Amino acid sequence: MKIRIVAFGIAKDIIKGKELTMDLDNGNSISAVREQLSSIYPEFSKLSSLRFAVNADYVEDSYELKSGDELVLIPPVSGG
Amino acid sequence: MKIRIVAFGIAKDIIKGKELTMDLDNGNSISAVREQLSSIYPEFSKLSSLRFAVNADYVEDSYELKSGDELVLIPPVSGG
Amino acid sequence: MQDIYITVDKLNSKACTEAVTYPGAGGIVVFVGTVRDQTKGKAVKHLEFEAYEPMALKEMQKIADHATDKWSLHKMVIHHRTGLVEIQEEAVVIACSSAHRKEAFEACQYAIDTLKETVPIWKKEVFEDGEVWVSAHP
Amino acid sequence: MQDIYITVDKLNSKACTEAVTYPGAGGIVVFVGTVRDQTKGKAVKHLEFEAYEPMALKEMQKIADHATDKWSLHKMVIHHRTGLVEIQEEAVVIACSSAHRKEAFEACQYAIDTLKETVPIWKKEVFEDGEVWVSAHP
Repeated sequence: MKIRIVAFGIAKDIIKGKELTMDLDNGNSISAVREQLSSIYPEFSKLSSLRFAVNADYVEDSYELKSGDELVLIPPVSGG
Repeated sequence: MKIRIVAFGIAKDIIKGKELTMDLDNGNSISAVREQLSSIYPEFSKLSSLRFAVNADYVEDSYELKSGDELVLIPPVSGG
Repeated sequence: MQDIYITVDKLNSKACTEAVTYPGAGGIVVFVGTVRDQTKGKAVKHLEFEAYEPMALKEMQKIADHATDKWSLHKMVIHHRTGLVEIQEEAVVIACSSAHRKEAFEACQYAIDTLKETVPIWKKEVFEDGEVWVSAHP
Repeated sequence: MQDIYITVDKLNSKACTEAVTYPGAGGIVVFVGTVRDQTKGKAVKHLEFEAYEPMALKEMQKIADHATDKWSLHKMVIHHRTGLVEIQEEAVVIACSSAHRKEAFEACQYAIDTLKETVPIWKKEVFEDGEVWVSAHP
């Protein structure tokens, strides 16, 4: 499955862009995406945290992506 | 000794005025004044508390009044 | 603007907030006490505040000094109104600023709690059918 | 005025305070987060805030709803600014009102603490010689 990934904050700097489309090689779970991303962009492992959101809600690592889901990378937030 | 007493809040209602001058019969301590006041105005015993200030500072019951001290009655405060 | 202030005029919480703002502020906390329209279900027409002003200012200053010292504040401002205050109007404003927000929250709460215990200001609730000095009796 | 709001324009803490004022209010607590001029001793030129806006609004609304419910608030308003924010300008304003002040203090502190943990907004500190996404690295 192909998935569209949107980045904010430092995640944009890491993927050098606002968006990327990724072929999921090892399954459709968030943990699979996390692994794949970290192997392509080792910078992600250096962050304090990396969370994921689908359709504007946080999702757990066990979440299984469905076709059409918009996956958003949430590096450590720092509002306020 | 004669002492001038200034009242605020409900203490004004109790002594029916802003000020009174009292002859101290039983000594010059605040506790003596407290006793004398309560015997003249029993309403004071019904208050949640009654504190005293001399020259704009709280004083303890053991404080000995000096001639010229301005004694202020501080019924329960309720600012804010 | 004076930091510690008692006035019969309307208070200005915005001016108090601005007065504590500074370039190193990490957090500004402002408490505004407004006049409630009822007490224990009984409608209040308005409040009347009376202050023993020289002592009230002194006690307010003590609170601000202690809070500034204890919580390493940049600044604390305490303004209290006296006289007739209408429903919903500001009766007290306490603003403080600090490099860290937790300190500002604690200091502001300490200030209003202590003000209500030590500052010689009295509040009379005026009802349709009478009036009562607040907290006077147990 | 909207209760939950993200804007590139200047915030208005006074309007937020007024928005939560009501005749039954016993206490109004306002938190204002302003931009600090330095971080760990290093001079900051200004900040840049970026938000994942639909989700940020949703998370801010969750905070306001939870706080309103848990501390029986009358109302909570949360405004956050994005884009370039200058030193000393307001980056976030949280205002809430309640019949009892203790609840308003707790709710306001919960709201800013939680906002900093869950709301997808990112802050970049811009220095003379570079820029850093705040909290990105351990």
